[in-house]
Amino acid sequence: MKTAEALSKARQLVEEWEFKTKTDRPEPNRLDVALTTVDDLIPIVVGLRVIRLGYLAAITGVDLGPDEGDLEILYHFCTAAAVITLRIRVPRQDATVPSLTEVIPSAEPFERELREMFGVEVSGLRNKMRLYLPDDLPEDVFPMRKDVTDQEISQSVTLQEI
Amino acid sequence: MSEVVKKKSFTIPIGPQHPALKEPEHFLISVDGEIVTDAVVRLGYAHRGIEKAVESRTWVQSLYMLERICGICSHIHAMAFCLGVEQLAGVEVPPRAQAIRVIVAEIERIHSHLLWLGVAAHEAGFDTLFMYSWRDREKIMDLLEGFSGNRVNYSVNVLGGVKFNIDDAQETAIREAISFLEERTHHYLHIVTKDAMFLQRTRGIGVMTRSQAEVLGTVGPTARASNVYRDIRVEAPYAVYDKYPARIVMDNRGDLEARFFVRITELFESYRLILEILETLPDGDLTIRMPRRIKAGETISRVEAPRGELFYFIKSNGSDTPERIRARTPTICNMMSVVKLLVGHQLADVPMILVGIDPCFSCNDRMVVLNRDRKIEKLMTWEALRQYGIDYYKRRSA
Amino acid sequence: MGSTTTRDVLLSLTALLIFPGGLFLLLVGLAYEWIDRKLLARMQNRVGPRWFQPVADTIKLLAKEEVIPDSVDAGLFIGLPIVALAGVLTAAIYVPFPGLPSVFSFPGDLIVTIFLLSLLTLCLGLAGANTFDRFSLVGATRALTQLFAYEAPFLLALLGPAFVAGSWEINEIVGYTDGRWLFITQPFGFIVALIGLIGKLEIPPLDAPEAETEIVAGSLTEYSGRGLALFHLGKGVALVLGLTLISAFYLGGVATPLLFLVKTLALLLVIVGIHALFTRLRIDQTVGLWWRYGTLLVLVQWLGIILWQEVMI
Amino acid sequence: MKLGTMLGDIAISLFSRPSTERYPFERSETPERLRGLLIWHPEECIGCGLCAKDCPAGALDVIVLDKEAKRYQLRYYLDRCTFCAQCVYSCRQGCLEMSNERWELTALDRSTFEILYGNGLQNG
Repeated sequence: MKTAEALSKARQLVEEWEFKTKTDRPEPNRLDVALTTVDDLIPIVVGLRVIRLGYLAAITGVDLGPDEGDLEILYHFCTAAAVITLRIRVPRQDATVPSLTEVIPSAEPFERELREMFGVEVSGLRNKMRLYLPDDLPEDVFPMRKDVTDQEISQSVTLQEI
Repeated sequence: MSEVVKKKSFTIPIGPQHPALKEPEHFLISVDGEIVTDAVVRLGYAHRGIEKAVESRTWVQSLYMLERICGICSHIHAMAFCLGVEQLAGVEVPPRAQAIRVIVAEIERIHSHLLWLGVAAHEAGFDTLFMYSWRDREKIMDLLEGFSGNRVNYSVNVLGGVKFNIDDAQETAIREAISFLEERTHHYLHIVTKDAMFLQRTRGIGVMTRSQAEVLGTVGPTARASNVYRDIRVEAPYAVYDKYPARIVMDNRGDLEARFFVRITELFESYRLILEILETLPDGDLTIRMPRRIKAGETISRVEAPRGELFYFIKSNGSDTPERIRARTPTICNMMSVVKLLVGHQLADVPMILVGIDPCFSCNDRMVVLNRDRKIEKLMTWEALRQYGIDYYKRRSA
Repeated sequence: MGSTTTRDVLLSLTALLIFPGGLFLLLVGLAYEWIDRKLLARMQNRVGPRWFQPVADTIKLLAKEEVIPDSVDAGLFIGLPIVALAGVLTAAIYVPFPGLPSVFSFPGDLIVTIFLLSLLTLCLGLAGANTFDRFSLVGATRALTQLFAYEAPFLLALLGPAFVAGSWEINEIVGYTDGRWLFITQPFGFIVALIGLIGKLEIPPLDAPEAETEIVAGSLTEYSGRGLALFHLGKGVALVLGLTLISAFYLGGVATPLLFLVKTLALLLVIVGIHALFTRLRIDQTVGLWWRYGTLLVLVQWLGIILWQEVMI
Repeated sequence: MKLGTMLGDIAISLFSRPSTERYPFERSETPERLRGLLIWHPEECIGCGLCAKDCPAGALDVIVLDKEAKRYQLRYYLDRCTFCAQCVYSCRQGCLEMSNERWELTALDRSTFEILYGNGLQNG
């Protein structure tokens, strides 16, 4: 599937459907789809899968900072040169997104990473074991959040707890 | 029922320290006799917190930080970052610089694949092939040393171009090395596809069908060995790959032999590309001036690392430090396929299947705690460590 | 033997402890280990160790503290390496050495020798099973599996020359084979015996029991100091004994030291070549190799010998 | 399907020199571009501090003694240096270079890794 074709198909998909979305073309090969509610995520991903559009390249978490009070979660789907990005904003306090693992099994490592690094609860994720972080790091420290500093992380790890 | 089975299973830990792994990572393999019944992976032993660390560094400093995500594919990380940042800044890099970047990237691919061939042969217990492929890899290391001055972490990239030029002496050296390696590669291809003893360990082992490969989200040579059409150089040409198109190498068998075949055949493709670019290397500057502050915005930079697609998400807030950089390395995509593939195979095949995806755990583990500012008393002296060990065992035995 | 005199006792003790058993054999074992490593290194275009490396390794290991894991039977843990080394050293006194007949002999000592050589593998297996370490356990299982795979064909292969010599006493067999190159008339037996030796000593490609990349060091994973040194010494001695037996039986005898050196080194070169050329076999492939091809080859060999003798006599 | 495909290789190697270099006893020639010890030529330095600013490892400090007289010192922490040559690239005056002769830089004493250029004692 060629880049242009993929982009137009994806555009069609999100515009024809009833989801409240906002699309954007920041670069010629990219299509950004901003979802307004978390509930739309799974149907859209299923829709993308049904028309065999792209594979999940990554899930990126972005902390917009304590001032904005939001986390942004980006799901990148790639086909040839086209990158379709689904963006969701969730509040930093009790952030929750549904898990994609039922639809895309390979989302598991990304979601586990998202969970431990940003403190985004992924509902429906079966394996919630830590993937990267050491076991002696407290459960409520999320290193990739902007307000967590290096000192905080190193102080929360204690050698005695091994 | 499953509870009973669980209790009976005999688990073998592979890692964090194990001769089969050249980097620390932990696999817990449950076996029934010699047959693997379950496999669990725990990552994070090589975490350095790079993604967090770059948020407090300038764009220039971040380049070197990101280059050190991986020791083997360092150039491609830096290249992906540079391409992304240059795109954000709206800077057009001179064609000669782009061409040199691609040449180094292909040399790095050769380096990586030869290294992998050696490691894979070693896992199979074929140390002779290991020694020879690493001896020949030395030619590539010398080439990179002569070109950039370092054998690893060559730091060829700067934001806005490359640091080093390819002059006539370098060109001759590259041509000589490639003609030597081309002959050797034919020999290695002959070995891995013809040697009966070696094929016993690779043919039909770790078979991943095309649909499995797609579902498990594999990338790079691992996916191509399962006949998945996935190569960023071909699908989304970056740098000068649109002028010098790469040919995709695929195989439909999906077993270890296919992964050997794909990687070694890719070497020929790299040789051809390098020679072709050298032939028509564009003249011009090596660098263009880059602003210190990068315009606010987001970009995605995808390149084909030796192990597969490397995905960079770069977000700038207009200052001289990045807002967020996400590096999705190919190994993390392929790692889950290993855990699935291991089940049902013999314990003896575990290292082979693991190495079949060419895992790079350093790439995998790039984030997390950076203890730069850890207080001095947290650093244990040898005496303290010893005392800690004694106490620990006392407590345990008590 | 007649009445025992002081001189006899002294001679026996010398034979056991210094020459040809004991010390001499240990040194020869170390020398052969060095040749093995050096040849392999040169075949792989490396430099390889210097001549004193195996000696230095052994001294270092002997001087190291022996760490005895919690869960093991300490007696067995310490005793097994000693039994293994003692076994191969005892086997040595039945094996003829360059120019000399073996020190002791009695009818049927071939069987005893082969048993004593197997004792080494048996001890390895027990040492692995003794510890609670998982790598050791897998290694022990594999070592014993491999033992059962190669032992029968190896024994049959060594019995071939005994059969044609009409005796089960090593001295008499050696007397018969002196100058007769049996590997021409019994090629299959020779090949099986040689590969059997590789399997016995767990040299690659038949080193599944101690496959480094899978189970670290197999049954020896928990051994660190003296025990490891003794096992290594035992393997070195077993290598020399095996090479001697095969050269004596199949390659026209080892009547002089020069012949001994030339023939055993030639065999060693072949073994190292096989090591360098082949990929490690999985344990199931090893067992398959022995029972599918090894045993069959030896049995064909035996059939040939029997038919030939029937026809001739 | 063949057996022993590497027979040719091992036979040749058996009768040829090993490819290993016996390092401390013999050294191969270092390439011209080798990135070894950083060397500072103070004549052209304008004390802009770009080298220190761009250094990813924080291995450089530019000390301004007298701005009028253009007297500067450069403190170089050898043990932090990653030999990336960004400082050489960043320096517009071209007063930094990396030596291709001084590359065996290990030492037992950590204090020798802190090099102060421009204090009269050249090269620390």
